[in-house]
Amino acid sequence: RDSNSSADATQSVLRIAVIPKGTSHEFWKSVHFGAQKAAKELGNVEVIWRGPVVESDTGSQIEVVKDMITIGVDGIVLAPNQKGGLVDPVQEAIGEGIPVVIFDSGLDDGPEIVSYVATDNYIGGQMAAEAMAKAIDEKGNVILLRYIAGSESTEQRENGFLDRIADYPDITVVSSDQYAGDNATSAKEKADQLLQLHGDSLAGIFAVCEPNANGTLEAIKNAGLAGKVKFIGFDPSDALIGALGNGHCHGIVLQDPVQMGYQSVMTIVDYINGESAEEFQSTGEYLATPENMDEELYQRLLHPPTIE
Amino acid sequence: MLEVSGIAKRFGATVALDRVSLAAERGRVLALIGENGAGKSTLLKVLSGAHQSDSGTMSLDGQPFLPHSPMDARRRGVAIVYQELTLAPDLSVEDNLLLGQPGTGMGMLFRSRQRERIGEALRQVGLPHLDPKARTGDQSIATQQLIEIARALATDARLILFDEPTSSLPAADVDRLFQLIDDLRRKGLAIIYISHFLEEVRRIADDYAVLRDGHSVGSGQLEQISDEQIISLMVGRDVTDLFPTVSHTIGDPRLQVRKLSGSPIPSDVSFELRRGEIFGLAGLVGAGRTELLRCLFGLRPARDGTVLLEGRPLPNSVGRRKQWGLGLLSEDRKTEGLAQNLSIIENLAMGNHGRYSRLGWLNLAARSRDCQRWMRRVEVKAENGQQCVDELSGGNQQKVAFARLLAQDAEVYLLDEPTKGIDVGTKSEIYRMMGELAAAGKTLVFVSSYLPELLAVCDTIGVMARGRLTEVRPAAEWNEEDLMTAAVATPAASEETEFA
Amino acid sequence: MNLKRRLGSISLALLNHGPALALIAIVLLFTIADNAFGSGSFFSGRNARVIINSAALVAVPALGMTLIIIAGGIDLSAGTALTLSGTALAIAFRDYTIDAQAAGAGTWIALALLGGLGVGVLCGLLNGIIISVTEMVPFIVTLGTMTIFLGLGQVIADESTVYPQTEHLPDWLRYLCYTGSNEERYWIPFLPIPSSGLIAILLGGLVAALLRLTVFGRNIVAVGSSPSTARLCGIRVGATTVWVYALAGIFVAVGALLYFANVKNGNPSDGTGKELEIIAAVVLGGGSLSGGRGSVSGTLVGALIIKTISSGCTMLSIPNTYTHIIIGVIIIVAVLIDGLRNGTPAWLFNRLGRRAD
Amino acid sequence: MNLKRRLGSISLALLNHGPALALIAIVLLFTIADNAFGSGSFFSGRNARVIINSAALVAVPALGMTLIIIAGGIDLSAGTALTLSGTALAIAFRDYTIDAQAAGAGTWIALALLGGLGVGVLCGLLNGIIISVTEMVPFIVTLGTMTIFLGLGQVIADESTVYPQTEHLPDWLRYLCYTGSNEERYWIPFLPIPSSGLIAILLGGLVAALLRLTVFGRNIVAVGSSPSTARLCGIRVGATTVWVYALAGIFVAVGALLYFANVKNGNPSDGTGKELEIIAAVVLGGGSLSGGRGSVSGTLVGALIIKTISSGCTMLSIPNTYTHIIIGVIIIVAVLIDGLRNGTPAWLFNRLGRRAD
Ligand SMILES: Nc1ncnc2c1ncn2[C@@H]1O[C@H](COP(=O)(O)OP(=O)(O)OP(=O)(O)O)[C@@H](O)[C@H]1O
Ligand SMILES: Nc1ncnc2c1ncn2[C@@H]1O[C@H](COP(=O)(O)OP(=O)(O)OP(=O)(O)O)[C@@H](O)[C@H]1O
Ligand SMILES: [Mg+2]
Ligand SMILES: [Mg+2]
Repeated sequence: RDSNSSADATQSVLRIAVIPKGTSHEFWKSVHFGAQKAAKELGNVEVIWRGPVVESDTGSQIEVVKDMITIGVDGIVLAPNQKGGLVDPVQEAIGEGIPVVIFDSGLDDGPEIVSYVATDNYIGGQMAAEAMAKAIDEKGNVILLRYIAGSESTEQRENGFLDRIADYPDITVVSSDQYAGDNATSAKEKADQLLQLHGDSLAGIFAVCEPNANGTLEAIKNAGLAGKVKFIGFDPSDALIGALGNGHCHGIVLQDPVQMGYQSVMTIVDYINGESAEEFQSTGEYLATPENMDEELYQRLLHPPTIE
Repeated sequence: MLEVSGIAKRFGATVALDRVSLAAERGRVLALIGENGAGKSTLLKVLSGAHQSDSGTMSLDGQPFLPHSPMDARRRGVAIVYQELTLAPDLSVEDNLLLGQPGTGMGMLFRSRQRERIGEALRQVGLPHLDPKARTGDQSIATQQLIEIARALATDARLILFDEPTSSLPAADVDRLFQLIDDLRRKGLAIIYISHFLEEVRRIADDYAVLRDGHSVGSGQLEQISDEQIISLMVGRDVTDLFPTVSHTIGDPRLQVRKLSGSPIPSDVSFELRRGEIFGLAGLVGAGRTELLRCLFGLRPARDGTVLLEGRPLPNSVGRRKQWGLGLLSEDRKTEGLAQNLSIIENLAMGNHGRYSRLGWLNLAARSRDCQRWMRRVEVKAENGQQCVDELSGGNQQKVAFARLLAQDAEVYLLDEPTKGIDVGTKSEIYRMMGELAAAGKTLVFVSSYLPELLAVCDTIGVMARGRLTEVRPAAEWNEEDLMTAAVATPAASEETEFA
Repeated sequence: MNLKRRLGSISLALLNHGPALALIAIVLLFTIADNAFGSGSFFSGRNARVIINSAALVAVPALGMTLIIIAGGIDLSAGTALTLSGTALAIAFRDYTIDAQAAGAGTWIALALLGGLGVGVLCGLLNGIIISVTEMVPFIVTLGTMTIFLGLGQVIADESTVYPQTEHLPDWLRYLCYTGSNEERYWIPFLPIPSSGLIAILLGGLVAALLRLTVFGRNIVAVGSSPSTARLCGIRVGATTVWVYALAGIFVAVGALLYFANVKNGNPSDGTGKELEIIAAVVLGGGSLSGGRGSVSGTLVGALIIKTISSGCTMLSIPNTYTHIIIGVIIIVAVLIDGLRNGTPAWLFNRLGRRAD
Repeated sequence: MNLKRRLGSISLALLNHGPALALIAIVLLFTIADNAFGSGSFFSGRNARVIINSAALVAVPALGMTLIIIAGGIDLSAGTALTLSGTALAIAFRDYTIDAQAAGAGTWIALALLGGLGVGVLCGLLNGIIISVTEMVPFIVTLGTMTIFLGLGQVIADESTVYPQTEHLPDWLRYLCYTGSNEERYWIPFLPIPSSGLIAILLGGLVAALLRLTVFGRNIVAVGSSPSTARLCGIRVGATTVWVYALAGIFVAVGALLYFANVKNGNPSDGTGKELEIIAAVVLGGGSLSGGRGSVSGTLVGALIIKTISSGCTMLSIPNTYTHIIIGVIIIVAVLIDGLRNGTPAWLFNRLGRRAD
């Protein structure tokens, strides 16, 4: 357990609630690691880690925020599931004197948040498009396999990708209206079907997030197109890194979740201690390719430390 | 007032009714008589709007009458007591009585305004102490049957249809019901009454109509026809012996019941049964005969007492008791006795599959052959063995349930109202089979509310009252009056047990 | 004296109410655990408000589901119908209404509400009509409409989340699910019970009255208890079914309003999975999926149980993984305890009965 | 001659098999539409393989569900039990087995499989035991175990996705769900039917035989049709229930193996929502949630129907939103057609019957 709110703890311990979008992906565990790292460095900070299980569950996330207000934490670090849905709870927290830092995904205008710490997903999508263009020599048919309807951060990646890919006249997006769903089975099924349809003339495929990418990778192998169809993923996983190594995958757009967690906690503690913060802090986005994947930076981003 | 002519009704390949005609008159009771599966219930269902006839015409009070729904028939003043219970088990008694009636005032149920009528209806059928708020599903079958009758009375009907209302009622309630029917007749209502008991028919009805295989084969005034004639009209041949006896000898003691008590009934029941003995149990509704049988079979927990079979205490579970040779025929064939959505063969074989299997694998051909044999043995009227049980007539369902018990080849038969709803001809066949079982050394417990059959078939008869077995005598030493007196007598020790 | 007797009979009623007993036990358990290991804020007015609000979000559609389940049906489409209706509301408040402060805003808001809510009712009506006309099993029909409503929602929302113009929202709507400490924002001034909770209780009372006091209510029970009996007794089973589903549609629509007030946006895919939670509340409250049985108070308490457990686990900072296990165990134990009061499992009581002598 | 008669009787059987008819209609529909508007690749061997494979993933656990539903129960935990078991497999192949090529790998692989599959069976057993010992409704029990299994899965997977060491996977496992064009990778050389499909058919045959030809199978039907009658007939209802759920656990476990072979990883939360798809396959195939009815061939076809529709929509490049709507409509229409063959809705046939005179 991260929280150890025993009564005899010293008064000066700051309790910071860190609320991810969901708790069942590797990404969030790295965020947790970063937050914990900041807490350790600061010494007098306790991180309360809590979030809904699946990333589409806005109702639960609202409950969690309200629960944290009830507990009376000293600050909230939140990755909102929906930019509008969390406005009121955040407003309520601020009303109760609890400062809020938003990370990973944006929140609608309104509440006076301390700062917004995030990857620019739109730029990430553009980087994916550029990597794709390079991998397929700027010509051919490509597929954009979406995640689920209504998910903010992936929508931005999708938009970034589509906007940038439009700059290449010889690249045609043959499918961009299919959703892979939030699990690998449905992603593989969908990718299987799409490869069925476009496989022969396909140059590349972009899967916008981790669960998507795994299913798609399996489908590409299954269809015997591994290496032939260029494949760009977003966020790393063991399977994807392996694929990057053996030429089945041609690029992974990476974020820096550890930094995101670390910087968010640092920012909010600084704020509580009276310092102001930048309105938006980018934690950067990176592109790992078969060529650069062995570099130290990319090794760290490809294998981000996670909380135990 | 009711004219029916040329009514026909088919169910798939089965012709249930074929150009049936009859007439019921105001202030008279028409008895509808026929073998199991003759089409009696189907006819009443057509009259009550539950089924629509394929062809034919009907008129009520001179107006054409073709009810397209039960509601329609009810509006025209037709009430019915169905053969199978039609009560919603989850509703209270009073709500069941009011079911289907429009509310008073904007769809609200002002139960308090109806309470008088409900109380009156319950009193008429002899349930004055029944709590109208009690859950219907918790009541005994007999009580539910009375509730169902009360519901028909609570409507302001001109024509009341009774489909075997007495098949699960004991004598006292039958008397009360007849009194009631008599009152209704005097008030000028028309009544159609189905029963397999000819003496009942003689007591209550003025006219008769006989159906055979969906045809009208005769009708007229009861005074002008003898029982024998009716029976031969029904079955198309003469039935000479209504209560055939098979000589059998009574052997060694087999089943000993000592101070058996359930919670709350039966209480403190002790008796002993021998090989080849048919033991009858008489009693009023709620006397606890059903409970006693269920305790013996393990379906109800026994609070106290021991049951020894061949000197050894019975195991606890139903399955084991069945292996030890006990078999029960349930009085509730609709929900417990039969799985209504399964075929006849499936029902016959249920629990008896061990006979047709090796190492758990079935021999379907053997099963089918054996089941066909049993169907013929008890003369089930059905298209074939694959027919679903709920498409059978009531009496034929009862035969299937009985045949399963025969197929089980038990040693001790616990029969709860085995002849319920069975026609005269088949009944005598069943008595003969019971005699044969006894002759083969089996032991039978025969619960029935129909005293003549108890007196004719049993070797020994016990009477139960309020959960106790009050008196046991050889059948020869009983007559109907004595049985009735014993059944209504309060057991002497009842006060003690209340506090025990 | 009279009051004392009243209180006595209320506490007796509580003892007879299995789900309520289970809820009390769960609250006690978490209060003790929270005081020992947690922050001690579980048993507080504020937390009660949060729990009541989130329970109300489940309870309101669950009231409609109670009717359906009592009538022997089921509605798998409740979740997506709810978010479809909520999305329609969000669109109305994005595109069609004017600023809440502007003159004549009342009419516009009423129209928007009517439109949004109408969608929910239509969904219910559609279910009811298909089920009664085609005589297909409700499970399949509502499984079909579940995905249809999801698709429709995504079509009208353009596959994304719909955000209303916040200026369009009147204050009462904005604070429907308010659980903060500004007492003026509650309906009953200075009695801080979330408005959503009050709505749930009010609707619950109406449904209970419907079931107990009206012919229609009794017919619902009869239809669920034994459809063939109901038919033979002259109850129009088909029409009753249609009405039950349409009525449930109203509750789905009100649930959608609460959902919208809670998250202030409409996302059609939010609803997938919600149906199970809604059905669970009914079944936890004693509803039987074979029809005929179910109770309003049970359903309300069932929703509270679900949300109390999840809140308690958060308060104790139990990780999600273990929270799942705990929720599962508590659900089973809660119903088990309810059963024990009613003499289930039979074998246990048979054995105890024997031993008692 | 004989063959001809055979073929005749097979086509007659098909006509009598509602779900199969519906499937044929759906395939025809999509083939025509695809040839007119699409790429024409819907009706191709390769696409058939893809559909068969994804249907098998649903069909295998649905076979167990068929048994449960025939026995009058339901299993909401099937989805998460499946992914729990799959995750256990993934962990085994990550941590405990050695390279598939190494000496003695066979034993290790067998152990890993046994362990992973054992988890699924244990899940089923647990359900069965709780249901029969506590006599609680299966809906609640499996709702509870559903979240428990999810939690357990997340505990063992550390809340994330588990990737096995690919070297640990033997070839046969790797190609269990293979649908590509390398014919050597199929079980029956040069007959390219995905192994997963073969497994589903094989298991289907076993279950059908179990139901038709064994005492246990008939007891399952009896228990589901009328538990009280079954009890009266001396069938041990409790024990039968336990066995049914345990048996279903085996199918869940095999389903987990296929899931694992399909995506080559294990994620416990993948299973949420799968239970509905599994139940839907059974109900589409004619299973009745009130027990006693259900068929193996129906279930297999039910799974195929679901996957054919989704594949067809993709082939026609129909956007996802409309796909949802189409899937919903087709599900309803498919069951409606099946009903029409059996004389449902009654009112329609009554009317037709009357008119015929
Ligand atoms: N729903 C149905 N579907 C198919 N056949 C039916 C259906 N209802 C009745 N039958 C058939 O119609 C015939 C007449 O049945 P009915 O119930 O009218 O007989 P009955 O005279 O009432 O017999 P009983 O004395 O046994 O009650 C029987 O052969 C029965 O199998
Ligand atoms: N499920 C039940 N719950 C509570 N009480 C019951 C239940 N079943 C029966 N009883 C009560 O037990 C008593 C005896 O039942 P029952 O009427 O079955 O006895 P019986 O002698 O077999 O009468 P009959 O067979 O003529 O109906 C009645 O008072 C009845 O109300
Ligand atoms: Mg009859
Ligand atoms: Mg009885």
